[in-house]
Amino acid sequence: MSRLVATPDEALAGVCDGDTVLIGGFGTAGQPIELIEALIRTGACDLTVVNNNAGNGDRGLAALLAQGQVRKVICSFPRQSDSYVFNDLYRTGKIELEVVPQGNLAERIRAAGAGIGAFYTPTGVGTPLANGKETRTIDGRDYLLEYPLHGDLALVKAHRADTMGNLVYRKTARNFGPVMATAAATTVVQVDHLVQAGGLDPEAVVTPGIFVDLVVVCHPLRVLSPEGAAG
Amino acid sequence: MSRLVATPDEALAGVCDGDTVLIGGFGTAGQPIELIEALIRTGACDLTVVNNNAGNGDRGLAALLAQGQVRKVICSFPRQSDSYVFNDLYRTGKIELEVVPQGNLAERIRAAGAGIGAFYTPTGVGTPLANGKETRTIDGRDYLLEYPLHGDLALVKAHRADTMGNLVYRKTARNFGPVMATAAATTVVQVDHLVQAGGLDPEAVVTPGIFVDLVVVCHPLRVLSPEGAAG
Amino acid sequence: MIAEHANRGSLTRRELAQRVAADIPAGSHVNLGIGQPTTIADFLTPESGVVLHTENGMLGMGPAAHGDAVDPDLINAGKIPVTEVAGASYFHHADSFAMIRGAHLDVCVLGAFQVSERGDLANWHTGEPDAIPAVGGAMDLAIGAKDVFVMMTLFDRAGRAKLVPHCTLPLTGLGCVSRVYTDVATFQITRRGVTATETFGTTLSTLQSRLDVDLASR
Amino acid sequence: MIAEHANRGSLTRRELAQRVAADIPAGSHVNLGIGQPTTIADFLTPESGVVLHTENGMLGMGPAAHGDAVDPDLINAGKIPVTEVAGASYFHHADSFAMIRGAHLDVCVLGAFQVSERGDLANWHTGEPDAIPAVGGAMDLAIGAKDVFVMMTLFDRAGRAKLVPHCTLPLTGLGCVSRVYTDVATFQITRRGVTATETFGTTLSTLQSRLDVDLASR
Repeated sequence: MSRLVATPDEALAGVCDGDTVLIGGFGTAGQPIELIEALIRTGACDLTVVNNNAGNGDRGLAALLAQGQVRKVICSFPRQSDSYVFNDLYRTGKIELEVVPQGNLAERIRAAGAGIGAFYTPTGVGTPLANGKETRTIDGRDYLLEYPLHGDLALVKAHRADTMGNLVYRKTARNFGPVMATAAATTVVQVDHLVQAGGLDPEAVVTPGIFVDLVVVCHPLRVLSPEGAAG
Repeated sequence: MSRLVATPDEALAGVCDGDTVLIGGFGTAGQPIELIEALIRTGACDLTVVNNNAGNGDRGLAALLAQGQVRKVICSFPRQSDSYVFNDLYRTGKIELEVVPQGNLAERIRAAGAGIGAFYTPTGVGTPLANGKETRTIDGRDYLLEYPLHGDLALVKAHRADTMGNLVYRKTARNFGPVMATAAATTVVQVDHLVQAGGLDPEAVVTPGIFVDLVVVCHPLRVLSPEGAAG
Repeated sequence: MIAEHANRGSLTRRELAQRVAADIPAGSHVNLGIGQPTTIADFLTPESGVVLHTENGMLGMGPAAHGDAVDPDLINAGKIPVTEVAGASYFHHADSFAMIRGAHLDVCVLGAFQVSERGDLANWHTGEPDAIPAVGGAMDLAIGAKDVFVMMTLFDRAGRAKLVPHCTLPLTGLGCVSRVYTDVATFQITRRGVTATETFGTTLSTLQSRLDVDLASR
Repeated sequence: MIAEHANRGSLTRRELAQRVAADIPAGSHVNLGIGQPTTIADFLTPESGVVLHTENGMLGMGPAAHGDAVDPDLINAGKIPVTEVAGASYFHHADSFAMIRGAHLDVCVLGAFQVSERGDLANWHTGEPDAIPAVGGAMDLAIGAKDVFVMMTLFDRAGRAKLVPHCTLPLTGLGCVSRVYTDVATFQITRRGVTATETFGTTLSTLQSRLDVDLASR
């Protein structure tokens, strides 16, 4: 059952040291800034963070890294023009990095939410990222075996929720949110707006409420400008 | 590129003997009746049909089976109160049957569309449907290896298309349509209504036009009553 | 800890449905199997906040539709016309079964031919050699839901118990059933074995005498 | 069959983008990689019906957004604000990469550090031991699209050819590149080898003399 909570801090009260935290967003689009800031305030440490990137500038995910709360980042594209916080931590050996091709990352998270034990993907075959991975030839094509990526906690930003926890997103801020919401023991969602049950078109719901544990409304007061960084 | 054609017969002109045809629908909801009737008129035979069921009553899929055009049915639930056409063919050895648990069926079709070589599923472990399948223990749980299920042709019914081939469905008539549309070399869609590009909410598109080859408008003149059969 | 209700008859079908409904947690997401389990919905109040899932692609399923409310595009897994409640959502089959397989449903209630003392379930195949096999979503539901409840008569028409040491019929899933609700008793299945928690119209000792399964006393 | 345009200079960046654009089939679904390939969009007319995909979850991407049109929720894979065209659609990352991996994109255009004569691609890692590895969607795009075009300068700043017998840099994908568009020549890669189809500001024989790859004549 989805439950509405009043503040990001209340939503993050259950986080534990050592948790694996799936954090939505592609760069800053869809990044749940207020939830990440609440995660910083919990002081939880030794975290493994799964995100497409490894932080931009000084806020949000970058601030979490700067606090030394993260042991390991699993992402597809850490290196960006404004990923200096991560870069310094990595170069000084203060953070572990697992680089995963973006599609394998998304599919591993989906597999976790979908109860799939493992899957064979063609992405990465013959590359350094295949090192140590099991391979298999199926119908004449080579594949790598990839395993699901579960979270203890998922932090997701959506546009609107209804009181059942159903979610819709906004444009390309959707990105990893829907799969991450399915793949964690506890899914916390920050939304711009909350509506009554029946206030979302049932045909247009992207994340059904069954995947959502806690919802907190964070009005979109602060707009982050996207950075011109690759990723 | 999605192309609009005038009639179901034009849409089905490319079908070949021996094709594997993915046919949407759950019982009669979402069953592309007009496309199936056009498939019957092509006279194509030796077909393998993938559908959740194996026909209801005398129309649509049941009529295709009755014509002797189908060599094999791959489905989850052939036996229904009104599946007498299939039942007779099966009992007299005139048709092959591969029964697949419904979730494995849907996931095998998705895998075909998603370029996944194979996947491990917990569904069916320890049952007669696991016979001959590779098993693997992952993190202490047993899984079966399942392979993708590709179609030469997919026949799908949607509610609305735009001129780009983007689709939305209606209620539970959505069912297998979206995954089947991704999994065939050629996807043919019959819709109730066609709108201009921009006439569908980009946030609510269920099947992006990239998956749709041919669209034909079949006005919903004939309403089939659903049968009270299990499945 | 057992509640013996010996001074009454066994449960009627409606009473059994009501009995199961009483154990569905408020606010849970639930799939009610085709046939008898569907009737449990009649005893779930809107206040309970239980959300019904149907594997053909919907959460927030409402009661059966009648008359003008019948829409051939809105059916349940038994292909019966149904309605939608406020807060419903639709999704495709792969997403629906990802939801099932990924253990997001709190409870699934299924009928059964046999349940073993280890929680193995047989509910899809009568075992007759000429039967047309048809599994539907049973195997996915059996291994997917967090809790799988079985709802059945405890004895078949020939008087044979359907709660058995080992299933003799083709299996649907291994070790997946956690509770068995029957007309004459309710059972819990854990790693320690089978416990009867209630009887209806019989006593524990009479029940034990009719079963080959050893009922753990705890 | 080669068109030698020796009596002109090599292609400018804009001319190269225009050259690639000319080979994008009308009505195709195309992903333009981060950086240089993005500029190809400037040479695709609306009449061509080409639909642009961005791997962060959109089909029907329009040109870059400026001024009031900038929306931080609407960006491309390079995290540049963009616009949407009529008939656009949004989808999540797993669906977006299912679309890529499942070979639904007609063409993907990528930059490269090296391409081998077998079509192997190296475009994600400079090979420097202290570089922070960052792959993004490059490996998925490389093996997923029906046709992978590479767009690059043929020689690096040190004058070394980037079309090579074997890649020496870390690979992105094996045997995936079908065409290579460069400032001085266009190449096709098939199982029979590499063919130059055009030269710009040079001749085939001069070109061959600067490459270790044997250019098949056909």
